[in-house]
Amino acid sequence: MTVALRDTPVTPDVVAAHGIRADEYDRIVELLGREPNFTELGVFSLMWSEHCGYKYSRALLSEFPSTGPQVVQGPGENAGAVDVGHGFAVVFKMESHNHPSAVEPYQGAATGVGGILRDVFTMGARPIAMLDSLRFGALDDPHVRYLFRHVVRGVGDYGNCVGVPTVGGEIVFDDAYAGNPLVNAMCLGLIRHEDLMRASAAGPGNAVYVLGASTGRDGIHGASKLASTELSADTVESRPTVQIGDPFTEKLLLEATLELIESGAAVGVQDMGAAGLTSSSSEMAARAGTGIEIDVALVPRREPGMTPYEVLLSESQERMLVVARPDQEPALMAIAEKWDLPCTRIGIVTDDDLWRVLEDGEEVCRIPVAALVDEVPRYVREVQEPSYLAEVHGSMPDPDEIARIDPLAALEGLLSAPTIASKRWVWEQYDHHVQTNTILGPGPAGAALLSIKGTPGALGVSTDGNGRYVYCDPRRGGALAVAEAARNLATVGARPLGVTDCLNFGNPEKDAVYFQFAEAVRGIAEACRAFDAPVVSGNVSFYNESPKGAIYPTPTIGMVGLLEDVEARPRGGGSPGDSLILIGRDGAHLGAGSLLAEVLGIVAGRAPAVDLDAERRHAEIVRELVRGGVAVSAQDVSDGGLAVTAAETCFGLPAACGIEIELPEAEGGPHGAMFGEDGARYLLVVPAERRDLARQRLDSGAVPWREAGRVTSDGRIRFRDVGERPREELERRWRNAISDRMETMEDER
Amino acid sequence: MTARVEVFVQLKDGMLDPQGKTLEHALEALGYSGVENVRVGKWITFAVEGGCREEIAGRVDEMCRRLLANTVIERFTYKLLEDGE
Amino acid sequence: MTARVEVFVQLKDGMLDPQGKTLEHALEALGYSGVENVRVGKWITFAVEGGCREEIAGRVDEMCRRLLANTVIERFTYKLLEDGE
Amino acid sequence: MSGVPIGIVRFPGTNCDQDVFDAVAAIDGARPVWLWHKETALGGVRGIVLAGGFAYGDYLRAGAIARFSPIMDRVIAFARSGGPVLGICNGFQILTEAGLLPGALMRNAGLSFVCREQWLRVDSTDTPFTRHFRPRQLVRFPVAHGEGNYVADDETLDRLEGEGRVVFRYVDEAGEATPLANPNGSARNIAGIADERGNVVGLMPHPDRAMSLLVGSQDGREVFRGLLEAAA
Ligand SMILES: Nc1ncnc2c1ncn2[C@@H]1O[C@H](COP(=O)(O)OP(=O)(O)O)[C@@H](O)[C@H]1O
Ligand SMILES: [Mg+2]
Repeated sequence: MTVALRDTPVTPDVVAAHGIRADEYDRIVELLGREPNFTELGVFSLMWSEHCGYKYSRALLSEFPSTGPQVVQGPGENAGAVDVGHGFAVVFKMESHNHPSAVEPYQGAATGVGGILRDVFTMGARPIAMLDSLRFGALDDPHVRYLFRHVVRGVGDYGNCVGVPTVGGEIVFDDAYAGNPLVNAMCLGLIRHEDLMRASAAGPGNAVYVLGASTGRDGIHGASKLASTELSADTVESRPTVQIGDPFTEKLLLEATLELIESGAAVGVQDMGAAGLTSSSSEMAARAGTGIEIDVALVPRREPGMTPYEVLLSESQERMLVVARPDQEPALMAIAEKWDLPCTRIGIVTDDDLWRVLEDGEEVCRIPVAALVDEVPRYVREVQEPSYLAEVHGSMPDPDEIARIDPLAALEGLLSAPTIASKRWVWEQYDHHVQTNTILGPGPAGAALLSIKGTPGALGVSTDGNGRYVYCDPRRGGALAVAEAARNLATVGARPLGVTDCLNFGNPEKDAVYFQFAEAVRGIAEACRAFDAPVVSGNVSFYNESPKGAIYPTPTIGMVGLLEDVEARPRGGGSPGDSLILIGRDGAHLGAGSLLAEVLGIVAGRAPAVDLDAERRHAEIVRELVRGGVAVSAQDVSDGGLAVTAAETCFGLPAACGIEIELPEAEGGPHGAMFGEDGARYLLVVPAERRDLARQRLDSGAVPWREAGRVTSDGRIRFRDVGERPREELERRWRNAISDRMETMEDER
Repeated sequence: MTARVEVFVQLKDGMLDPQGKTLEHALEALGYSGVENVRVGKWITFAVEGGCREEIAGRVDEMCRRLLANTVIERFTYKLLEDGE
Repeated sequence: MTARVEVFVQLKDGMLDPQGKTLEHALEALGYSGVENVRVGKWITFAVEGGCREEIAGRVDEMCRRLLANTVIERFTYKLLEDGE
Repeated sequence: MSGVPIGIVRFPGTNCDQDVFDAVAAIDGARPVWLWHKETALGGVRGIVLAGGFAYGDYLRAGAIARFSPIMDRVIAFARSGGPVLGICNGFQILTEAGLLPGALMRNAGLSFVCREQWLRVDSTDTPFTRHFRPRQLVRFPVAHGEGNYVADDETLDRLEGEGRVVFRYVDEAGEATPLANPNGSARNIAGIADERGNVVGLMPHPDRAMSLLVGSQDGREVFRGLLEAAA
């Protein structure tokens, strides 16, 4: 079988089964000056896949701003990095593990966390925090509960074991994700500038090592589109595509990697992620402008009888590729031994620009490095606006229908909708304190706040993205994801420094999906420019479709910001008599919003308009009020509008407190003001004695604002002239919506 | 009839078993040499009532597939013992 | 000789087994009635080489007591199969 | 660097080692010293902390494999000779596996990992680690564990209580040891215990994560101050 596989003739059928187009094949022949053999074909199919090669997305991604004085490392490395002062930089990236999580939610999520951790510590940075951005179908579906429960457990178990706190994230439940959940994980690491390591295979004559776990047949289908029919049935059957995570080995690998980078025992380090040995070795060579030669027979295996093809394409977890000079080898081996990790020499850096693979000295592949890495086809497609958009925009419900909705019943419904309800059930399963940097963890604020030890500053970090907005309005939706992240940072006093993203879309070969992608990217790019937040890393995940259709186009944005002085952080609290100040205008925009989706069950209208100038100015003033201690806390107004924001603000106040909100007069009823999701808005808690200070500051700032209400002592949530509910009752719904479902309803695999 | 059931669940062959691997090293460090291929699985026991042996077997098989084992990554076997056996 | 070893570890009788209880409820919710006294334990398998049957048994017993089971809360049994058995 | 040397054991997989190091370093007069698990000597340390985390991934059972690391023989001898030893979270699990403390820590009754702020009541001030607290003082240390459900037979539990060796209990804000305040199902809401002489204490909650108001509580400082005094 081994021989049969290797000698499989490369017929047009085999080429097509590898997802390679005829014109692409011709290009391969041209680059090689001959026909590829079967193994080489597999390598091309991986490296030229969207997953590794970004053939549909690269051209568009170049629209992102990626430079700025704070950028220490832009896109192109394992992760990006921005300066946070005092000689430190923060390294960060976000990545998806959607398909693996759909097949095996626990392992899929766990290995997703493992992968993104490696991207960060490969750069020499110690991971200090994780965030997870998740999308599932509706929680009433027992299979969705199964996926949700096990994804959360997988994220938690992996991060908890490695000892990196999961400090934030987001979760949306919507039927659009029923067949295809999204699991995006973001990791941040801290590093001194001079320790930053780049993944390059420099110095011909240097040796190449595999450090860490042995190689099995895991995930061989992972990154490519291999059609199983072309491989004999029994190979496919015996080939587990699910990767099993081993967080303990990851922890050892983390410590060993940081130690070897710090002690200067390596020239370059690269983790083996998608497409394993193939992409890690060719990319390291490409970055250094060298060649590389590897003998697969030397790679430690977990299973007997693996072919070169399998060794090259395996996605076994917890492995690193290390390049070291001969004089570094003893130190490298000593570190590996200290951490009980195998470290094996498998090849050498060459000066011939070739990616050569041997098996027991016999040549298996011989491909110019550039052909694999730089010659990936790039497609830019011209597509029309899909017709569904006009339909969605035109289908807003009648104002009468909205006017008939009982606003307080709607508020109850929104607070108990799992998307809006408290996520405590999730984040209590995540260690969010380890490493003792967590000033604000999940729960109290829209963004997490982490101290940067060794500096007086703190990092704010948030992930955001609203797929429904992007579906209704791709460009606005993209910009709104960035705007919401920036708002969340402003509420903890942090100024944006940089962005990472994970672009989850359907099949880009479909016109509508490509249109959504291109427009969302434009929206993101515009907003990032407005906030001075360059995109320094990211990830694209296409083909998120199931028999039920494509998911909502869902770019998630991970934004990192700086609060220069941790003493200026928001202190929280509040007491009766405090003012609630609304920054921004009163709401009116219900299109594409939560009221329609969660209460009426419809998706209609346009997403809220984006005013980037207002976003920037309002964020600035919120930061100033928070940092000066004028406001003790701030919440941005997002899903569910002012009403939901007010309720959530109330839940953050001491137990006996209530709130009272005044709404502007409006013809069609209070719905727009209560549930409108217009942007650039915040609700601030300002102690009574600082009210005048706030007023002065706001009046001189040319920012629309009003005193929208106050903190009361009667434990009720009241909307003047509309009605009220006991806080206790609303809070119970909000607190228990997810846990009740998860504790009393059964799952089904 | 009433049967005592024992279900055995293990990761499929070829799947990495991190617990097994770590335990193997630990046993070796403790001085137990010659120990190989350690796998850590689950052993689930229960009593079940109703139907004949074949019916119970069928039900247990289904229970394993639906809940007790994760057949994406695990394989299972089971054993029925009639009460008193 | 070379033996295949199977070790079975379970919470002692009388110790509450929350995992077992949870499975029991889940099975019932899936419609499997008449299932009782579900206990979830460990099934550890490995190969071991060297010595005669008695020696191997002695070693396995010691491995269980020292490492594989926590005898404060767990009890264990094991089985040896000679290779080829 | 001067100060009383306090050893912090690092097993493969320990992940609160740096947190404990920082906690010890924050106490005037104490000097944190790493103890690598493969070492067979204690290098003159005067007190020992087994930090939290996932030694050996918590594979098989939390603490089961770490308990056999070479350094543990020395730790056991040090404890038996009366030296102060503190086991936090995974460290507590290792101490029970090693037989230095009675009972065992099972999987949480709710079967999930639980991370939260937690109120504790100091039920014994007769240990070096708690002598700076008032009897029945309420303190707040975070918990973060998946296997913290303390079990022992009734006789052992009665003895622990009778001898005043229950050091910390999980309580609510009012100081009551209610079932709701118990994060993991521990018998009698026990969060931490001492050995007969009081020099060995294990607890699931993290005093090392309660060293600064920046992270919400600094009640943990007293624990490390007590450790230093016992070691001096
Ligand atoms: N998957 C998750 N993992 C960890 N924390 C989460 C997750 N989802 C939500 N959270 C936390 O719960 C809080 C509320 O989340 P969310 O409602 O999305 O905030 P906002 O609307 O202000 O962005 C935040 O602190 C967030 O970090
Ligand atoms: Mg929200």
